[in-house]
Formats: sequence, C-alpha cells, structure tokens
Amino acid sequence: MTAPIQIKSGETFTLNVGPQHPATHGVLRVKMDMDGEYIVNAETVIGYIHRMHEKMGELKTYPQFLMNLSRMDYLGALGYSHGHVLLVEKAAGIEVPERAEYIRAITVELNRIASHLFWFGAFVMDLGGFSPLMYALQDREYILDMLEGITGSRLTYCYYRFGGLYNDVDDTFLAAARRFIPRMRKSLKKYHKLVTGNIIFRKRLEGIAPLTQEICRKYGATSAVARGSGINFDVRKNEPYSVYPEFDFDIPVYHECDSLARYNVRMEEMEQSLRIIEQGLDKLPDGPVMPEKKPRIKIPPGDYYQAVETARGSFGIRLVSDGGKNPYRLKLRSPTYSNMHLFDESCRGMLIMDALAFMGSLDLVIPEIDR
Amino acid sequence: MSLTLLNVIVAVVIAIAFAALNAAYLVWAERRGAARIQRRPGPNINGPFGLFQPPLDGVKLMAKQLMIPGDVDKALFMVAPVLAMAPAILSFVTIPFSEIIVAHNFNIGVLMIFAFASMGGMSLLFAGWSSRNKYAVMSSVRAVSQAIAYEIPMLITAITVVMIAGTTDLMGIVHNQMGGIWHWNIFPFKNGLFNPLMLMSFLIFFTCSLAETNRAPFDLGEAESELVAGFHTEYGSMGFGLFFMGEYANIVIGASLTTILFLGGWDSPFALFPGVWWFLLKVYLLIATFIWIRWTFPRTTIYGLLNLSWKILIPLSLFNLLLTAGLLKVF
Amino acid sequence: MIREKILQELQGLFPQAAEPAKTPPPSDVASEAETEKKKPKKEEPRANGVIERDYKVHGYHIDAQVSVDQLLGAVNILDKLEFFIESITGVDWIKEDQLEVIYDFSRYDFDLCRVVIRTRVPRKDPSVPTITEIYAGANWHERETHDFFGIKFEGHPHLIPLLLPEDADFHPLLKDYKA
Amino acid sequence: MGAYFSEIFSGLWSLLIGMGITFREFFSPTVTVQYPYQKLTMTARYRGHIELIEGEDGTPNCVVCGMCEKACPSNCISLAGEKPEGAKKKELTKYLLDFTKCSLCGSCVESCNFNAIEFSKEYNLASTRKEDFHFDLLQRLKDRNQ
Repeated sequence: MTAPIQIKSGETFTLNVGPQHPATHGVLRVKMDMDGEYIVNAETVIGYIHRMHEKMGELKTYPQFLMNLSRMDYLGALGYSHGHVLLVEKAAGIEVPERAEYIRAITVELNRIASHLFWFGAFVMDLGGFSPLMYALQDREYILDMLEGITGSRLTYCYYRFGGLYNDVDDTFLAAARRFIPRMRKSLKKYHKLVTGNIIFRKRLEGIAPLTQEICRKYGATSAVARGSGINFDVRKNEPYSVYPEFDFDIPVYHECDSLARYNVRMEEMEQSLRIIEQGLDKLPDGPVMPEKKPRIKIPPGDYYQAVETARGSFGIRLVSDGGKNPYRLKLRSPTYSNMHLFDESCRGMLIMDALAFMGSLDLVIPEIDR
Repeated sequence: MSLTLLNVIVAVVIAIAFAALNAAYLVWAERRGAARIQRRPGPNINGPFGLFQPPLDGVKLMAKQLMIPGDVDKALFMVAPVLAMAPAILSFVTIPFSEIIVAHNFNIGVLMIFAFASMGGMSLLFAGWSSRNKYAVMSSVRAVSQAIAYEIPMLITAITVVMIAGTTDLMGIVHNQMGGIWHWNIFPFKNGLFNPLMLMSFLIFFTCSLAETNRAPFDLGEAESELVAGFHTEYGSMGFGLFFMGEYANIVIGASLTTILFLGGWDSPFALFPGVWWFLLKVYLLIATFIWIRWTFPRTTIYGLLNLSWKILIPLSLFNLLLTAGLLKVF
Repeated sequence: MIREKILQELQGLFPQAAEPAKTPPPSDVASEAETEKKKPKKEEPRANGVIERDYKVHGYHIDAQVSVDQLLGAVNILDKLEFFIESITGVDWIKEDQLEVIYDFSRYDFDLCRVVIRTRVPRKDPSVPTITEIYAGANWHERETHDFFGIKFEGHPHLIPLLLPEDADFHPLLKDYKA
Repeated sequence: MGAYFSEIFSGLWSLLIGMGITFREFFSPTVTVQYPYQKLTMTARYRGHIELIEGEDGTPNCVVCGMCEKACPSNCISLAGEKPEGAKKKELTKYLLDFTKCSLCGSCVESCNFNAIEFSKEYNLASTRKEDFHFDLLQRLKDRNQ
C-alpha cells in the first residue's frame, strides 16, 4: 500500500535497516527516513562485503580467475562462470565441443532452478511463512546433490573451463536429472497450492510496489523485475548465445508490474527451465567435452563484451585486453546492482512491511551487488 | 473468608505451575510439530523425543545475565514482562476445567478474562515504549492497534454467547450447553433456537483469539523479518522468558475460552472418561490448530489485519448479534 | 533497423565526419577489418568517431568515442531511442596518460543493438559531466567509477564512496595503485 | 456485496487447501540427516583438500615440476625438492598446502601431468586456529602409511 508522501507531524525519524537485519539477506543497509510506518526517503548503503573481484581479474591470469566468478553469486554460480568462459572463448576464438555446450546449458538451468527455489523460500520467509522455505530447500538439495556428483562442489562450482568442461557427466547424473524433472513439476504444483493461491500471500503482494517500464529502463533493470513489468527481455532470447537457440522455451512476461507479477515470473521460469533441461537431455550429443589439444588463450587487443541471462538477470562482462596473459581490465556488470538501485526511488511512500516484501521480490544476493 | 483466600492462593500457585508447565511443553510441541510439518525430526537429543529440552532451555534462560540497556525507562522496562505473565495466570483462576475443578467461579467470568486480556496489550506497549528502540516502538504501536481491532469482534461474539446462555458466568455458559454434542454453541440447533451463523461466530472468535495472542499469521508485533523481534528486541534472559511464557499461557487461555464458549466446556459427546479430560482434549486440539496455522501461512500486513477486523469480522459478528437477539425474541 | 538509425544520429555529433570527402578514416565509419589491422601496429589513441563493430567477435554493435562535451548529447540520443543503461565503467590507459569512461547501453526489444559510448579524459584532472539527469540509474554506476578510478562526475548529486569504505581516499583500479 | 462474500469464501478455501498440504507433510517421513550421528559418503568427484598420491614403492609420484604451484590462483601451494645423487628424478622434500586460502578450483589437479595429487574426501574440518589448516602433505602421506 503506497500513500502520497505527506508528513503530517513534520517529524521523521531515521531507521537503520541493516547491516544486520533479517530481511536484508546479507550485509545490506538501508537508511530509511520514516514517518510512522511510512517511508519518506530511503538510501541504500552497499559495499559491506566488497571484495574487488575486478582488481583480482587484472592481477590473475585468465584460467586463474575462473573460480572468482562463482564467488560473486553463491546461489546461481554457474550462470556467471558461463558468461566468463563464453567471453574468453569468443575473444580467443576457441572452439567448444557441442556436448560441452549442452552440458553447460543443462547445468546452468539446473542451477537457475536451485537459485529460484532458494529465492522462493526466502521470499515467503520474508513474508512470515517458514515452511515453504524448508520444502524449497528439500527440492534444491536434489539439484545440489546432482551437481556435486559431477562438479565436486555444492555451491561455488568451478566446473567450466575455456574450451569445455572440467569433466564429463556420468550416467548417475543423467538418470538423476531425468528423475528430477517430474518430481520438480509435482513440487511446483504443491507450491502453487500452498503459497500462490493463499489469500494472505496474494493480499500482501497484489498491487504492491508497481514498477513502470520507464523506471526499469532508466535503471537498467533486467530479469523478473523487468519481465514482471511487461518487458519481454531475456538475454537467452534477445541475444541468443551458447545452444539456447536449439531449445524451445518461452519467456514468461506479466504486465501487472507488482510484486506478485515478479513472483509469478520466477515461478514460471522454473517450469521453462525444466523444459530446457528435458530437451537438453534428449538432444545431448556424444563426443568429447574438451578440445583434443588444450586451447591456448591468446586474446588480441581490443575490448569484448558478453551478456548472459543468469538467475538474477542480465550479467554482462566486459574484457579489455592488451594482448597479455592477464586481462587489462575486467568489468563485471551485476544484474542485482541495477535491480537494487531502483529500490531507493520506488519505496518512497510505502509501508515498511511492503517495502521489505518488495525488496524480497527483487531477489537480492548481496555478494553479487558488492562484488 | 480466610478459607476463600487460602483457596485462591493455592489456586494461583497451581495456576502458575500449570501455566509454566504448559508454556514449556507447548514450546516443545510447537518445535516438534513445526519440524514434522517441515519433514525434519525437531529436538530429539535431550531425553526421549527431546522431552528434557524445555527444562534445560529454562535453566539456560535463567542462568543468563539480566541485561538492561542504559537508556531505557527502567521501571516500565521491568514491569512489562511481569505484566505480560500476570494477567494470564490470574485468568486461570476463573476458568472451569470441570464441574469441580475451578479455583474460584465468579459470576462475571467472561468479563474478567477480557479485562485481563486487555492488560496483555498494555504490557506490549510498555515493553516497546520503554525499550527506546525504534523497532520496539513501532511494534508496540502495532500491537495496540491490533489489540483494539480484535477485542471488539471478540467481545461481540462473546456477548452473543452470553445472550444465549443468559449469564456471564463461565460455569453457567457450560451448563447451558450440556446434554449432548448438538447443544454446543458451535452448532446451529440449540434448545429449540435455530441460528445458522454460529459456526461463523466460532471462526470469528477463533481468528480473534489468534490475533489477540499475537500468533501467526497475526504476529505483527514481533514480525521478525521486519521488526527484528519487535517489542522484546531489547529483552534477554528471563525478561524474554516471561514474554515467551506469557504468550503461551495466553494461548492456553484463548483456547480454553473458545472451548467454554463454543465447544461445550467439559461436556463429553460420549462419556468415555471424566469431563476434565474432555476439556483438556478440546483445548489441546485447538492449540494444535494454532500451531498448525502458524507453520502454514505467511504473515498478514498491518492494514490487511485491520481491514479484516473492521471490514469483515466486526460487521459479521454484529450481524450475528442482531440475528441472535431477534431469534431469542422470536423463540 | 534501429542500428542504422542510431549510427546516423551518433554521426550527427561529428559534423566533419558527415562530409566524408574531407576527412578520411579513422574518424569516419571504418570497416572492422581495417581498424583491426591497424590497431596492433601503432598504439596511438583512437580519434573520436563512430565505428561499427563485428558483433560476433566483440559482442557489441556500435562503438562511439566522443569528446567530453559531446557526451550528454550522445546519451540523450540513446535515451530518446529508448535504450536502457547497462553499466558505466572506466579503464586506466596509463601509457597514454588518460582515463577512459565507458558507457554500455542495450535495448529491451528484439531489435538487438548494443551501443558503447566512450570518452577519454586526462589522468591528472579526470572529470566528466554526470548523466544522472538523463538516466537516474547511472547514479550508482558513476559513484562506483569514482570509487575505483577517481573520475569526478560533475553535477552528481551524491558522489561519496559506494563500494569502498566511507573514508576511502584511494582508487584501487588505477594501474599505479599499490595495496 | 456478492464479491465481498465470494472473496471471504475463496480466501477461506485457499487457507484450508494450504492447511491440507501441511497436514499431509506432517505425516510424511523426515528427510534430514542427523549429521554427527549419521554420515554420508562423499561422491567420487568430491573435492576436499588435495592429497599426494604415492607410487607402488611408497614414495610420492611428484617430480617437483611446480606446475601446480604456478596454476594455483591463490598461491596456497609451496613445494621444494632436491635431486639426490644418482637418482633419476627429483625427490619431494616439502609440500605445504595453505588450506585457508584454497578455493578448491581444481587447477592444481588439472595441471598435474604425473598423477601426483588428488582430492581427498575429507569434509569434517573445523578448527578455531588458522594453523590447523596449514597442511604438510608429505607428513600426511607418511602418517597414512604407518
């Protein structure tokens, strides 16, 4: 519920939400000027876990930087690694075996579902419902087990290599992935019954925090934030990369612009990811997952850009090369950085509980904002 | 005279013991129940089924240092937790567990319980205000508006029942419902009086007792994802422990009152065991529903909660009051 | 095609380039192969102008280097054509004693076109006008660039450290920064 | 007026459906693992910290080429070796792993051409002291053989 800002008492007080606050999912701080429960003004303060990945990128060689990408966003790590390897492969002209690209797409989509599941749970927990989180984590656990079986890690994967993959997938993974798809579809039905249909839940989100397309454009919002506002934008479709053109999937777009629309977009995205995984498993070609000769990474001077659709939106990575062993400059454009930025402007006049629900609907991962 | 006094003192001691025991083991039940809903075992290390967990938690709470932040209003800060616990215990005095197990039966029992219940809202206001914490103040303001919004429909539904029974005496209300399950107030046929809306009244009363005890989905006072811990943010040790116990004691009171007003008190549908067990069974079933609801739903918003009260519960309960009054006149 | 339109509009910023007879490349729209061949040989800074890049290699379509004065005009053109802002960043060209500010823009619709606007400022006194008036979302990006490179964005409403500590007086992405 | 009541009823119905779901979950079996009492075996590709592989004669396969040291992004490996008189290959004298910095990327194992290092399956590592994670892998190899 938003009200026009009118301070009747002429008195406001400042409320520090964070850096340690249950709703901020990490170390994020929002300085809010409040009039009672209404927010008059908000200023987001970030940078509490800034690690300067970009400088690390300049100091390390190309392969050494591989593992940093997964530390950016610990929930959807593979999407970020995917962007990095695609960029370097494009710039250095490395051919990637088809099987490797398919496995990348499958694992990225699995990771996207895992990330969305965690967001789903955490979002409902922001609204005060605790059990859905446990159900979501239970489903996510299947994905983590599968990915652990092939990558060796559960969260911060370092699986992709320039030219291919660290190792091939095994039959256990393929069988588990096939089993996972129907189970996940059943779970999604359960979530829709338990949460989406719930009257309390709907009342809390319907019409809350409307974001116009103009605001999305001025702030560069992507992912479900843009798609919930009726913008049909998904890098996988708009700027096809990897083997995504081979798959038949839809981009969910909702025109309500409110928090519920953003929620619906993500829930439907999980179903679409399942479709991609299903097709990927069917189409998975045989062959090597790395080129026979280990590729040499020699990048001609110039600058290169690659955007990928991660679980949190359009992740862009810009590489300025001077032809050396290390990147001359590596810029990581993180999607939640832009998505979070519009919070300040949009939350004015909202009640604090609506603002925090709005914040949850943005799907924040703080290390990804701070880099 | 002195015998009555002695009687009351003994009753209060028993009530405290009962409340404390209930609070401790309701926490255990809540944790186990929540865990089962979420498909995990819950506390299961200390003792069989984790049954030693509550006393150990109590010891831990009591062993902690009683921290009083420097800027607080000390008197109010200390009074608030006591004020949360005391009315709940005093309410136990008048609750009839069976024909004979009642500490002291007042002929204004319903009013007395409501009077004590509104003290609970005051304790939250005191706690939040004296803490000098912005979150706590916001929480206490919410708690007060919530308490006001929900006491009205709750009282109106209670008055409906009082009108049917013709007495404010809790014993009398139960007596009025004796004689088989169809005589309970929850069902529409009652002593020749046909009122189709009594089930709705029951639901209204149940919802209000959820809100009145600050239980999810109406736990706006301590909405942990917004207000950190709400009114008890600054409390630690037994201060927090008292709030906690008070909350659970209030739940027991709320469930008992619902049982007495709508579910026929100790009246047994079929006489398998004595009435007091039937009473406790009904109360604990209601409490189980409280727990079940808490772990299923997300929290409402403050305006959603007020809308629910002023736009739905109050009109409907008023309508039922009028209807009942009319029916009483007719039959 | 939005690509041709934006190319035309951006070239409009360079009046001398509009008459190709007078000034030959590199300020003209040079073909990709030509510039690529030239680049490695001599490391002289590129003159201002608009270049169409090979998307398959570089990942963006239009690369416009403008002077500091032309920046707002260029960004205004993009805003008018409904581009959204991706990011703002800097590069430290220490050999040429210059700092480069790079603005990335892209589109929401399926008419794919990524535009890069870049401008160079001297390292000594790096200052460019802010574009927060046009794109409100540039706010944090500019603050971040100020953090990392010390580039001043004239007219920025709140130019204090964002990712670095509040009292930071160092700029870690400068090439001569030693921790 | 009709919308008012239909909203109340549909709302109540949605709440009941939700409660039905949690009710069913209440009676389904638990899925968690009671960690310290119950342990899972790690998968074949699980990445613990690295461990030296020994040859048939009990000495490490390592030839002290230093590839792993070079490949490591965080400089957590330091090794030394010497060539004894008359021996064919260099012999490892020191292999230190600073596990506090390691991010388990696998670059070292990948870069090794002599099958000298592998991932261990150890995950029960916890300590309050930093020094506990400075592993002397050569010493660990000796301890393992005893």
